[in-house]
Amino acid sequence: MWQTLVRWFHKWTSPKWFYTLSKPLSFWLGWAATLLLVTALVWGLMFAPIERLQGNSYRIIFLHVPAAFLSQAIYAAIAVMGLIGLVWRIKLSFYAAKQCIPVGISMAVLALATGAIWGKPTWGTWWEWDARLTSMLVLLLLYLGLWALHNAMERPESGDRAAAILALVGVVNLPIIKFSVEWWNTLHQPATLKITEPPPMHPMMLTPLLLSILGFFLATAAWVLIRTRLEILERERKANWAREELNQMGKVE
Amino acid sequence: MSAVLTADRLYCERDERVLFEALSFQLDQGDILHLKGPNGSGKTTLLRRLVGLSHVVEGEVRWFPEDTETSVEPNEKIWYIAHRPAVTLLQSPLENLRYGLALHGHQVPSEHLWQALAQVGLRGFEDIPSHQLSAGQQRRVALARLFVSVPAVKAWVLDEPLTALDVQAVDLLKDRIRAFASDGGCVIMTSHHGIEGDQVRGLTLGVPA
Amino acid sequence: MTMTAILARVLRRELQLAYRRRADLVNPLLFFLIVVTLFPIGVTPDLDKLAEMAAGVLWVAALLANLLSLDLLFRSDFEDGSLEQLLLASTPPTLLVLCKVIAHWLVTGLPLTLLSPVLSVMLALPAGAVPLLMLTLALGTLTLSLIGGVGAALTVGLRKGGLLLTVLIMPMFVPVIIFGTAAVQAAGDGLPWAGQLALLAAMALGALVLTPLATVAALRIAVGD
Amino acid sequence: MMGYFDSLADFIAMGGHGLYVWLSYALGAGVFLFNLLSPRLIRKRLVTEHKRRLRREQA
Repeated sequence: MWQTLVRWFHKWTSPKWFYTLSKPLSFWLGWAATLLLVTALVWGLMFAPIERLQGNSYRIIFLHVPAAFLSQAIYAAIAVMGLIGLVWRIKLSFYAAKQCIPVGISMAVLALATGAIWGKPTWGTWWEWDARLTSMLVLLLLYLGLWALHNAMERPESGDRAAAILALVGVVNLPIIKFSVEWWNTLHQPATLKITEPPPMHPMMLTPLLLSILGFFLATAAWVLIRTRLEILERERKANWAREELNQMGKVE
Repeated sequence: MSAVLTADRLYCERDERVLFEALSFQLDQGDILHLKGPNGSGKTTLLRRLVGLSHVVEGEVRWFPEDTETSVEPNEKIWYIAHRPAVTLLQSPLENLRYGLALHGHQVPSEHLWQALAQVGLRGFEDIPSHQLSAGQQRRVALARLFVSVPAVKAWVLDEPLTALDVQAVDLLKDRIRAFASDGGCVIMTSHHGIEGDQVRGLTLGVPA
Repeated sequence: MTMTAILARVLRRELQLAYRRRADLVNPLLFFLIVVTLFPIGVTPDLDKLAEMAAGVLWVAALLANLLSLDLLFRSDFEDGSLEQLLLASTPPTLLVLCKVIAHWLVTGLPLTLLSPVLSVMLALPAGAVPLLMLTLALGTLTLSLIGGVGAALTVGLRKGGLLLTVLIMPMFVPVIIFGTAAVQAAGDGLPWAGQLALLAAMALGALVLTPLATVAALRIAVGD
Repeated sequence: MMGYFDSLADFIAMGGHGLYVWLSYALGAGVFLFNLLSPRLIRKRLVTEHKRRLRREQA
């Protein structure tokens, strides 16, 4: 039993196997995500009741909260995968970590932008130094640093390891940053209206929100799988199977 | 004579080119391994893998395999003199030498240091800033470490130690290397010069397959 | 040689080198002075308003000055090959690196701290806050040097590492700057500041323990290429 | 027919908050589009690079 499990794990960490096995997985994940997101967003936009204090602008929540949640989760995932890569020298883990970065950046940008847009009708200004927005901004900067470091390194293998170390330092720092920014925020503006903490949510609002979070999560998984597959092809391009795959892809186009 | 180093199935590729593969060898006390090969054949990379600096080489390296107590790269027993000589230009040869030894935990009486510097031909240059020295003299500052006798050190890994030296200095260093090996040390070196002696074994990289 | 003796030797070498490069060391101090001078010119010469910003301005300027000097932390050792020898030493490299970072603090963070009272007068910081400004700057710049050391190690092999270093490390300085300025401001307003100071000290301690590991790992990457 | 809203116009207007809501959703669509399209671009680049390498090998 244990043996089979270990063998199964090793298969998955081999780039070739991952490449083959992840293909149907990303396909189904993608469709499940689409289904969930269409349901969640149509529900959220059209069928969820209006929020008493913020009016219809609260409907931004169905994008804002999932994006914010995912951007933090992806950063944590990058750090974990970096650690796995550094400790067990699993290349695949580095590949996936690298390809998580652009997806994470897109989520952080979405969270920041929707937060700012939501701020306009709620606070009357596009930008408020609100604790959540500020720490999201810092998170975006951390992401951009990771990406810049990857691009600056000449050898991709060094980029992998360097970015893993940076992500680990960042992930240790992230709670401290969040705590400090929250503390700073309460010090400076005690009475802002918190945007993402409405009073206990109506089930008609909560359900689409949860569905949307799940949808974002599955979509992210699908995107990361697809991108990781391409990263594998690029890095393993000298292996025969990857050459063959690239040949095939060239013929199709 | 006990084994100092075993290298097992080393493999290295760079820029889509295999530099060496399935490279295995064992070195014992008293051996001198002379690594040969054209520029870019991976000699420096191999040395750096042996001392544990490079991670572009796959395969297994074990130092002192019979000694169960030592770690993977027992730094206290190995001296590595790289192509970049690790000579800090703002420090005098004496300060450089003392610092290099201190990093390995050795404190050597000053007169030994002066002696070693004199042996490599730096008499009179001991306490001027190293940036006033010529390139050859700077290399000698790095090599002076080899002329300080420290019994704890069992292996030397030398990257092109003979370049930029004059004929006299080359002979002196060759003698020193042979003497170290005869005392039970082990030397791995790259060099475009040859080194002669019964203990010398050659290994050529980059031979077209 | 005992461990302490080795570490003392390394520290001594670093300070000696810093002394011989003393012209480089003046630059961060000059930078600090200039940034602080530019603020009243750019914002307002009104002393009441300046007093309100003083803590923040001094902290941001000190942070930037510190960042400016970080790029040099490992660069010359990397270029002449000393860094390889450091990683191959039989003394744990984490301790050696810690010595280097502490030396860096002694020649940048500490002088910045000592210079800060003069500049705080120019910005009309309440006199009562000055001792705390110095204390927090001393602790804060140490943390900055420790965290910045990781960044310096990550970028040491790159030709244009300086700017990248700033991008990588700046976000991590956020907590230090928040609690540093808050403590000074609180002291200026006559409010309790012990909590902020304790947090700063905790961060310095945490960085002291954790960052050398990351720094050495990063240096191994730079050297291993 | 329009769920919570009375008419399509109501739905678009979002009680005066239409600009903000639709701007957000447009951005959301943009982010999804980016994530869907950028792998295509990477794929295209990989294939081009591969073909170039093949040409070089044959030369």
